[in-house]
Amino acid sequence: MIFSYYPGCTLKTKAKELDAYARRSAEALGITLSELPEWQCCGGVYTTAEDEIATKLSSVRALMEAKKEGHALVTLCSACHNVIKQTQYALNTDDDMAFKVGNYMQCDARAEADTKVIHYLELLRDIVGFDELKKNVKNPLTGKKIAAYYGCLLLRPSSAMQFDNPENPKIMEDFIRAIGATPVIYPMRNECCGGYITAEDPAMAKKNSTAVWESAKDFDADYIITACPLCRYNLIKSESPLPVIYFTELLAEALDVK
Amino acid sequence: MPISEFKPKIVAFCCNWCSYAGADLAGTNRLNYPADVKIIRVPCSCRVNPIFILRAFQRGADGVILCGCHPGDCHYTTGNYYTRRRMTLLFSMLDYLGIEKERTRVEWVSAAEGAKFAAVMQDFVKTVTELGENKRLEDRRCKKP
Amino acid sequence: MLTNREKEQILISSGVDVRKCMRCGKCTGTCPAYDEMEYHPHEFVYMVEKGEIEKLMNSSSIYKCLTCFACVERCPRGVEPAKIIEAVRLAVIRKQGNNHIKAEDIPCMAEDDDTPGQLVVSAFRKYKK
Amino acid sequence: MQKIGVFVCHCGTNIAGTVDVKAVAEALSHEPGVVFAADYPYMCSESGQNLIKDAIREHGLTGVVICSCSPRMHETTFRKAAASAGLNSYMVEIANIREQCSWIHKDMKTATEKAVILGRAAIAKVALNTPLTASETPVTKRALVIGGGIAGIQTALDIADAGFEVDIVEKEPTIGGKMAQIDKTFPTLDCAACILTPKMVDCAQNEKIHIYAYSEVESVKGFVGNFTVGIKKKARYVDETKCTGCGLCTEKCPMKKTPNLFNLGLDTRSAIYIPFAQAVPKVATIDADYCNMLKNGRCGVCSKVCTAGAIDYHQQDEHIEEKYGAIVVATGFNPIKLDNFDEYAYAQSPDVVTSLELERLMNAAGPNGGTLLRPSDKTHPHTIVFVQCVGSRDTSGCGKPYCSKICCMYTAKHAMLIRDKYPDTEVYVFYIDVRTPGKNFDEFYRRAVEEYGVHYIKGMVGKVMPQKNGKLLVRASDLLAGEQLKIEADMVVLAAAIEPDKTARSLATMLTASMDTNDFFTEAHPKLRPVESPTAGIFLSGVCQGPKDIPETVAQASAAAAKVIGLLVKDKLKSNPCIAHANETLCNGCSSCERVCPYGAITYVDKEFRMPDRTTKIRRVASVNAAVCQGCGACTVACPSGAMDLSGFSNQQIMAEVDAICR
Repeated sequence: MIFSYYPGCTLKTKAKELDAYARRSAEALGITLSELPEWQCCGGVYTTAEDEIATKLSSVRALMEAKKEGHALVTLCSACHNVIKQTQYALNTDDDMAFKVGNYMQCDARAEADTKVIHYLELLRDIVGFDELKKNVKNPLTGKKIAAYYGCLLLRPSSAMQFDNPENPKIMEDFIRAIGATPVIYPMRNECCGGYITAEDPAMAKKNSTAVWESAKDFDADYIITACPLCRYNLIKSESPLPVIYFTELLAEALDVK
Repeated sequence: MPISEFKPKIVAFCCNWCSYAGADLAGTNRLNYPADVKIIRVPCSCRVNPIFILRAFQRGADGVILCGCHPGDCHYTTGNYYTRRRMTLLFSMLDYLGIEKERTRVEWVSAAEGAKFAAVMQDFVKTVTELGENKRLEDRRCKKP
Repeated sequence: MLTNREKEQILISSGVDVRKCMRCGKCTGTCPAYDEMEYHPHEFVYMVEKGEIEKLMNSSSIYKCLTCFACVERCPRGVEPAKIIEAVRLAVIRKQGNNHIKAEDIPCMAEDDDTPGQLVVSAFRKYKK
Repeated sequence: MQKIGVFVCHCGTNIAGTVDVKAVAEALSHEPGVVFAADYPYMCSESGQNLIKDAIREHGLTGVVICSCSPRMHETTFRKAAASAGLNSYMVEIANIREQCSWIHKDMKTATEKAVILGRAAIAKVALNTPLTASETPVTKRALVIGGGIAGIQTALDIADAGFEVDIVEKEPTIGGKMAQIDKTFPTLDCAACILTPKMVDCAQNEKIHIYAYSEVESVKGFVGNFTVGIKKKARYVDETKCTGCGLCTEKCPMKKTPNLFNLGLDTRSAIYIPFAQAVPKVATIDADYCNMLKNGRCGVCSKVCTAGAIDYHQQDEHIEEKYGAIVVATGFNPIKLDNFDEYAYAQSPDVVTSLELERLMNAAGPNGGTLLRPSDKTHPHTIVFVQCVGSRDTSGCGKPYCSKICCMYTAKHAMLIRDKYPDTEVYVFYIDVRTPGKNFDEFYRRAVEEYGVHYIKGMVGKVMPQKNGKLLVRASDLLAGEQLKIEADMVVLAAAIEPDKTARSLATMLTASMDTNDFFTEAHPKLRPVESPTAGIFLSGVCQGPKDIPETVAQASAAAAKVIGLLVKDKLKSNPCIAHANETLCNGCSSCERVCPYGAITYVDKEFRMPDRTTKIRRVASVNAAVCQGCGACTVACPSGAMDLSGFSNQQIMAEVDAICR
């Protein structure tokens, strides 16, 4: 099966491993990720203002590009996924936005950007299926206690993201089970790491991130996994005693393609 | 005909439960409104068939006003909602025919709103008087020489 | 002098109906930036409704919102306080010379080898026009 | 040939002061069909009425027009007078020349002219009047109450007290409803069972009341006074007539791991069970989902131990049909499911409970025998946080837009009871508004604060976080102090919104009773007819109509009973004859009228018509149920073929009035 793939800027630089493991694992699972021939940075964060149009256009272009390719669009970085999903949601629900974006792009933006967007985790859940994934695991991570860290970007706002239950998600836990490990459920898993605030107020980001890993540590996790380079960065910067790794690394390990 | 002499013919349909009682209250309180208004009692504003209004215009009425209970207060629960939808359609059709929008009106008057009833009628008569005689839909065969 | 125009601009820009707020404070109850904020999410909503925009614009609170959408997700009235905060911040940084972060501030972070590109672009987008 | 009489009233000087009554009578006497015209100082007086009666007899009048005060004043008077003189009372029309003419105009000439026109309109209308007679239908003197909670019980008891037969249909194995699950009641704190169970016993012992427990309404046909209702008695695998309720079977049943639904799944019971000690009827029921005998034919213990031989594993659902004159809906409520509120960790932690669960946890017959213990580790809770408005007043789509009304008071009750029994337990209540309208209600809430030291905090809980140490970290805002609070609690109690029972919607369809968007039944009039549904013969009792507490529910239940009694005491129902009727030759069976009818009065029948070529053809035509139609006339306008018309306000009559006014 072929999917269009939007890696995003960070996956090309500081989070190469997130990308590399994802590609190798997808191959092992019989999925072809075909990187969009041209893509621009999503902007890192969605501007919620309804009178901000230009900042949303790179996502619209990615959506239109994928529509031309004719495949659903797979994203991996939480931030890219969030920005693209929210942009698409705004296009679909806000007529004014659709009109203005259409003027910029000189096309019927709503119709030409209606590509289905799925996150790599959703690909594993809905296309591959966790049962099928389990069958493909060659190197089950039995006995590992893993804390899934969702952060905010994958889950919220749930109206746009439609990813999982925003207050009690289970997709990453199911993933952890599928690769043979034990999920650790802790209350801070869907709270914010501090995100971009680290550029403005590093102490505040550190406080937020510390609360996350402390909660995971309380519940005896061995690792924290995440899908977001910024979450990982913040958690490591806040001196998390638990290793913080991308979920694709564990996936690759379990599939024995690391 | 000079405007000062012109006496419009106004037909007012009033629902039995709210607006007719409101009109009675206007009377009880001796609140004056022009004698050009003649009231026809109907059980509910939703009893008023658009044909009645067309008929009135055809027979030379200069204005038709329809009064019912306030939305949510209808004696028959939903009657005035039907009225509201039907009249929206009828009025846009009348507008298309060239009957001025101001010649028709829907008002919600409760049984306690005698003052409102009188005020509404005064205002409506004034509006219609300013518009002058209705000629567009009048059936001249019905007209007395 | 405060004008209604500023309030209107914020309402248009955010697309939020502040009148829907029933003052329960649930947004503020879980705001992860609470301690760092002078004005909190519910106050943003209330003060915008009252038209007290200037106080908000002069407060550092507008740079502390993490846009984590916890308040948006949990609001029982669908008010979306995060969008109001963003709209107030935009009203400030859109004015000339009001960029909160300057490009020259960023290289100092680049010394840190691990800084993801995502952080740099996000910070630019949030704090700079 | 029409013979119309016109009678102009002076009303002392009320009319005659501004209207030249003699000129009016004179002018109207020349109208077509008018054979008699007279004026009189007081038409409504004895002698005035005699004038009318005499004229009817003397001139053989076929129609009467009275120019007088508003018909809302004396229409009935004049109709009675006409009837006593042998004229159909619906052949009388009133021209309102007082309220709508003499009282509002000062100029004699204008007022007289207007009075003449109003008189003409009335004459034009009366010429087209047809004699109408109110139809009569017999009344089945038996009532049905759907739902056996406190609302249904009270309604049934009151109806039975008045001497009428009444049946209760309850879908659970016992009557009692939600009140049976409640521990104490506000604002007096008396035990719910102590005041409810005697009423339940009264129901069981009253010979006028028949209880169909573990039964559901399947179908409703007919109309006011004459309903035919299909009832399904679900198989309980126990012969009700033989079971003595000794409870031996429940002790011996090996399937002890069945969730106890009466305790909301907080503990377990056996597969054969009696919901609670005071159940009415006190009969055992087998839970087919858990019974080994019913599932795989292995066990049969209960049958062996039952000395009465009541166990019947082959029992089938029984379908019965009964006739009723009136139906009372008392289907009640349930707390909403909390799937959309996972921020409160209800699904993650057993120590986060709903208020109804707390009632069971505190009840002496509950899972802990009345000692309040944390469900997770059965330890004594030292800090309890109450969260108000969980799903109430929620327009985000997760909950309900309305206020559930009862939560403020029961939370004050819970807080007070806990502080009273366990003074070492700190209680926090997070509220948005405390709403306590009701007799002694605000005093009750203030007592919780002032005497019992409950901490009321204005603000909302944002998130409940289960900690490793078993505590629940509650993050909330304190709006008045301007603080974000973090409280380590042992238990969190959620005041979940209430919603109408799920069965209500299908029932409303069967009854053609209307519902609002939240599935509460709509009342016939929000102020003046609060216990009647717009559908004649259907009455509303309790929370099925809107959130309410026990005192209000009981009040409404008795009010509904009074309405039912008022209906059942009549031998025959006389209905307003000014109702819709379909011209069957014009009707094309399109259903437009059926869709607008707020009362469900229109049905369709297949009728045989003779065609011009002497063949017959069967067509579907509208038929108006005279007992149900209220005569609003919505259908007459909706009908595209003009087949629907309204007696007393026919198209012809109204157009004649229009013509007369515009002449």
